Amino acid sequence: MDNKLKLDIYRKMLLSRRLEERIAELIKAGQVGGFMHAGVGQEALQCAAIATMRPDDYLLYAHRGVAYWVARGIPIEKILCDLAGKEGGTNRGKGGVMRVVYPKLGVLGESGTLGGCFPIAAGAGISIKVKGEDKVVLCFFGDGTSNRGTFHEAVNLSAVRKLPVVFICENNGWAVSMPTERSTAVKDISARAAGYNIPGKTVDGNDPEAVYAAVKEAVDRARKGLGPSLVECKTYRLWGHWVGDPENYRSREEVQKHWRRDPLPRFERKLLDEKVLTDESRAEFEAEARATIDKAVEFMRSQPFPKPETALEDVFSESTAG
Amino acid sequence: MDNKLKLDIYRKMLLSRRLEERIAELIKAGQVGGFMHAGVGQEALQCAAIATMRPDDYLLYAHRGVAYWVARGIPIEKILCDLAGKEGGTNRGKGGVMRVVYPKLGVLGESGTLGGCFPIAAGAGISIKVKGEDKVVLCFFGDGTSNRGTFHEAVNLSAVRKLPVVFICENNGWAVSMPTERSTAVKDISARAAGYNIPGKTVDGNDPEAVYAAVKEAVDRARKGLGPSLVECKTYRLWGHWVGDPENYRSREEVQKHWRRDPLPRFERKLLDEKVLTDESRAEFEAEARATIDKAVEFMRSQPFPKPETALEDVFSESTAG
Amino acid sequence: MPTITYAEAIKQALVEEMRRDPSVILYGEDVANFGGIFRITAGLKDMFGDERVFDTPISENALVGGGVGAALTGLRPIVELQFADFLFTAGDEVVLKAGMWRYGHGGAYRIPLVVRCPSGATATGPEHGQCPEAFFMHAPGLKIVSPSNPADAKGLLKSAIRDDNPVLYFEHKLLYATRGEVPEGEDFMVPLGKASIAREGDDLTLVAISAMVPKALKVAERLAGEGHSVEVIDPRSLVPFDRETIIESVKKTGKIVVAEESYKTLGVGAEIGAMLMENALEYLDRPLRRVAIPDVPIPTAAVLEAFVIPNEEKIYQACRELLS
Amino acid sequence: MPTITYAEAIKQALVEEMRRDPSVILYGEDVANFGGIFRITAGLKDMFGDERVFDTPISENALVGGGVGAALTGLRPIVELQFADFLFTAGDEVVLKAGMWRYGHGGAYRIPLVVRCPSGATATGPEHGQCPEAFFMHAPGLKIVSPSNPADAKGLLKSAIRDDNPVLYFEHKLLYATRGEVPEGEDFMVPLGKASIAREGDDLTLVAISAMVPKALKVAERLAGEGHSVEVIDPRSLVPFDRETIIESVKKTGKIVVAEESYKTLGVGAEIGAMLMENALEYLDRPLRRVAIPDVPIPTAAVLEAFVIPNEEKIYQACRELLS
Ligand SMILES: Cc1ncc(C[n+]2csc(CCOP(=O)(O)OP(=O)(O)O)c2C)c(N)n1
Ligand SMILES: Cc1ncc(C[n+]2csc(CCOP(=O)(O)OP(=O)(O)O)c2C)c(N)n1
Ligand SMILES: [Mg+2]
Ligand SMILES: [Mg+2]
Repeated sequence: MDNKLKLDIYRKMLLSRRLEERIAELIKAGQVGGFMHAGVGQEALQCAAIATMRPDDYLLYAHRGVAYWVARGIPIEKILCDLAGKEGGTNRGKGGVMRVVYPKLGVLGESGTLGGCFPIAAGAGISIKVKGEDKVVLCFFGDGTSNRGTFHEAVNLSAVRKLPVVFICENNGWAVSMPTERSTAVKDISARAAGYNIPGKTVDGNDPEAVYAAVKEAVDRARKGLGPSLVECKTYRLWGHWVGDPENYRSREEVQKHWRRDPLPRFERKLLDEKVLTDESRAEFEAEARATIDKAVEFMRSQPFPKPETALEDVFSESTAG
Repeated sequence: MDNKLKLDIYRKMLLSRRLEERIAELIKAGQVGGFMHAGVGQEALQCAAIATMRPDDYLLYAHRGVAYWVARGIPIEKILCDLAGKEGGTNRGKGGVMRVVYPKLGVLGESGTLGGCFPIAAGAGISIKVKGEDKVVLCFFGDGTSNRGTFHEAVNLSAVRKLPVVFICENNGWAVSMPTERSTAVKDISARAAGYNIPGKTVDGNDPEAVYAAVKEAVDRARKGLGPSLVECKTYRLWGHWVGDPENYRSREEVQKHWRRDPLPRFERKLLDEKVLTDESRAEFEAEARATIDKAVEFMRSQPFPKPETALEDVFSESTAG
Repeated sequence: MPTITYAEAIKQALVEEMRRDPSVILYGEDVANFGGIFRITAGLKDMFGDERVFDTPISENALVGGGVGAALTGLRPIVELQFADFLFTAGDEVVLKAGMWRYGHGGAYRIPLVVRCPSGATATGPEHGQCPEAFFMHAPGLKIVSPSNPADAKGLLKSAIRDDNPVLYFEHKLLYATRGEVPEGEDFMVPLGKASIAREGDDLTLVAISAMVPKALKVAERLAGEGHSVEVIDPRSLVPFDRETIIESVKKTGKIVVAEESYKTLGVGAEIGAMLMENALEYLDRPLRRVAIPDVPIPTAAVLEAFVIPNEEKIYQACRELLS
Repeated sequence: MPTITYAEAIKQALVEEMRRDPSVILYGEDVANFGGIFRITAGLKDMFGDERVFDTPISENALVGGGVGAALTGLRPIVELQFADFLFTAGDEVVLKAGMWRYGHGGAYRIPLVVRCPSGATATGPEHGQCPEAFFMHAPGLKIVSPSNPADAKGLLKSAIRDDNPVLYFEHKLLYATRGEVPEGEDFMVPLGKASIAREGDDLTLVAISAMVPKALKVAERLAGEGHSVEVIDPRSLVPFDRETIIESVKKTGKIVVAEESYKTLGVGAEIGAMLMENALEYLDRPLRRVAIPDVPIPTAAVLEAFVIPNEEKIYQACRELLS
């Protein structure tokens, strides 16, 4: 990973973190009504994995966090407008912040039911293969979601048809209040790859370089037509399941322990050590993030709510192939 | 396996084979209207696996063949009445031969949609565990069916809760016209056990002794509260998918090759070699099978069709726990 | 009579029935340690142990299908789905397994299963806010209830748990915090299949379902102020459905409005209209009015959601139209 | 005009549209090598290659959800389910993904997906014989067609394939072998959303769906012999639904019978009744009659199945009742 890429990933991690902190403030202050599953602690893997993508690749992200969108390059004022259910976002108030979409960059959207993304990812893979393209699909999902039947069907279908899909599991130790070891019969979710005869790998999800390397390998493989892979990124959900979660099901000590492994300061330290980052450039990035967010919040505030009657639009497309 | 058990399994294999041959005749002659997926070639594994069961265990069989019922001890005239949609069967004409049911022996029935049995098997396992019983559940399914999402959900649930369920895959090389290697990404379906951290074993499904040993081990494990297992029995579907299948998708040579591995004459030869079976006892078993079937066919013929208006019954139970 | 919330009423029913019958179990995602994402089941694991109350993986097919399997083998499982919308995720298990296993096997088994389905739009979008009762009313073999107040929530849940058939129990999320009097005593039950006349009246029949009932009562009050006597009927149970009570009411009033949070096409109002057209055509002196979601998915933004979800004003307007 | 079967008409539509547009693909269980369990797709793999026509594992969630994904990314997939009943197995993918993905994402994508669903009771029991159209009519975002003859089968399928929205295409298994004239030429299309008046008449409106249409026409013929003039309407497309044609007819006849192979409660007839009660109450001089499955699953034995599935006699009796 070259320095430019390292810095780019770092900047996106930082911007994502600051954006979520701001979103949490806005929600707690009652200034936006949206519903948010924060991804604090998982930005390293999200940003690093997405850094492997070409602009024309497809992305099916999971429900946790803003880093996917930040990493993919969706303007953050749009994310905030979606959160607030305002115009100027990506989905006209229809889907909120859980359905950010961006066709220009292959961001296909989000399934409200967990695991709904797996078959859709396989379907995008079918498209690529039928058209003879060399695009790939990245499909993110949580440890809990790995127990949905759609995982099995879509991974098997992708494997038998050698579809260019990379399945990326974000194993953050929890699914709401359910610890991974009680929901998921296997220690490393990557072990499930054996059931489909595809590569399966577990990496430290808080180490962007390790994630990048593993996902890059899987992406290259897929691009060459060699089929799908499963990459498991071990990480931790540092905040509650949603903003406002009482977290009555896990100990403060456990959470504290994981804060010490927070990927953001860890990567920062590494880049400082490597002299890729300096105290000055770091301060600049912080300032830049804050300025970007301030501006985006302002934009969001200035945007109107959609006209109520637009609720009736977007059910059907009026066009045909005729 | 002692001689008594061997002979018992042999007799049931033989009776099943003869019964299916008779059913095919009845269908081809238009004498019954039922729809039948014949299990010819798979009787060894079905009879041997079911021989491991206690009378109070639960059975969820797959859609292929009569041997499950014969092995479990359901009177064959009832099977024929179900096939013919007559009274005197097990399901009052409601489900035909695809929904043979027998509560007295824990035969829970059949799902019309493939893979519907997996969650039901897990649910029976929950019952056993909640009640603190030491029963087990046997759940049969085909290689094609192993690709349904319900497999994944139910096996994982069974594994995390250590439910006493034995999942038995009948890998017969085909799912209608789809060869296993094109539908299923993995060579040995038992490899999928690794995704749930449970025992997975592949055995020669045409060898009743091997099947018995593997399933017995899994049953014992389950009975002790150690959780589920996956046993894959490699076998072959010697007849078409259904009685009347044009079989335009596979070669005569392939089928011929597998007839040479037909488990019935193979087991017969073995028992003759071992002197467990003699030419005389063999002839007796044949005669007994024919007599039993003749009598059952006669009974079936004598039975009336259900009264049309009984179609309105059996939707809801009128009872309550009141 | 004590006044408790709808959420507390549900919990009371669960506790009483689990105390009464050891074959009643309860499971779902986050129900045990967390106490349910709507906090209905908090404390139950401690009361009944972790075999009878347990958390499961995110596997809705296995949850509902597992409930069928457990019911076939002698338990009375209660499965909590986190959102009623997830019934579709378990479509086969709900419609074909729970609904048809008994019939397909000639009545050999009973299926005393309850699936608890939190319903209703709360600005969480198309897949977390539906009231999908009408889909499942079309499916033979399923009973369906939708209580609108704490007493019915408790009484119907107790009946559902004791019923030997699969029951989809829809609990509206916006009703959880509403309060009402609930009779004391473990014997208090509300039978499935009996509508309640929430308010008597002579000029117009207003059938309202679930969270529409409190709204309908306010509309009736308002119309009373304008000199109109509105009868509010709460079917409570959608399968079995108490057609008689509605028919009798319409024979008296000649006018019918149905308010529901379903999609309009083939919502509950469609069946009510059709069965009135079959049974009471000569009594109907004004057209049917259905107040429902105008056949669009439920949008997330509050301002859009408010446009599609029936509210008091829309119900009032529909009634006014018929009364003028 | 050439006379071909309904099955051939479906195949013609598939071949023509796949020739016309390379983005049309077709997949499902046993469709390629075997040619489909109802033999509709025999030969297509050889014509279009094994990327555009392929066999899949038994994975209905992945098939339908995959269709959504392929449609989002520029293809026009046609997914064959072996039986319409398996729509429930893919409940989430059908209702929440195909039906709502576009809306939930603010119209950012189009979903030109066709799901082919062989429907109808053929003595194969509760899970292989349903006509489940009505379930999905309640779901916003899905178009639904149910052709009753070869010409419509072809023309509607071509329209469905070219439509930029998800369409559930119900092909009735008992119609496959029926013959009819089908206009030649690749331009022959039947628009979605336009009912057909299969026979004109003045005394009674008989709406019939799918395999009920030929039966309804025979009933109309028989009643003509008895001096009654029956108008038979075939909606063909259930979403969008041509209400106007039915309303106009009822304004003329004042009587309505609906014949369908759905379950009665909240079957298509419920919506027709309700919308007439909204729009044409003053013209209705007799009660609604719905000829449908009496809210039980479909039994397997032929003698039982015949008792619950609507037939000519039942349709005739319903009409007679209104005409007397
Ligand atoms: C089919 C389905 N079941 C349940 C839910 C509710 N739900 C939303 S997030 C969540 C936990 C997901 O856990 P995991 O996959 O590990 O992701 P994480 O939240 O840890 O990022 C649950 C149960 C849902 N949205 N869809
Ligand atoms: C959900 C579902 N999909 C498809 C079918 C139709 N179908 C019945 S049997 C069968 C093949 C099953 O293959 P396999 O599981 O290998 O069992 P086998 O027939 O080889 O014994 C298919 C596709 C079905 N009944 N249910
Ligand atoms: Mg997680
Ligand atoms: Mg097979």
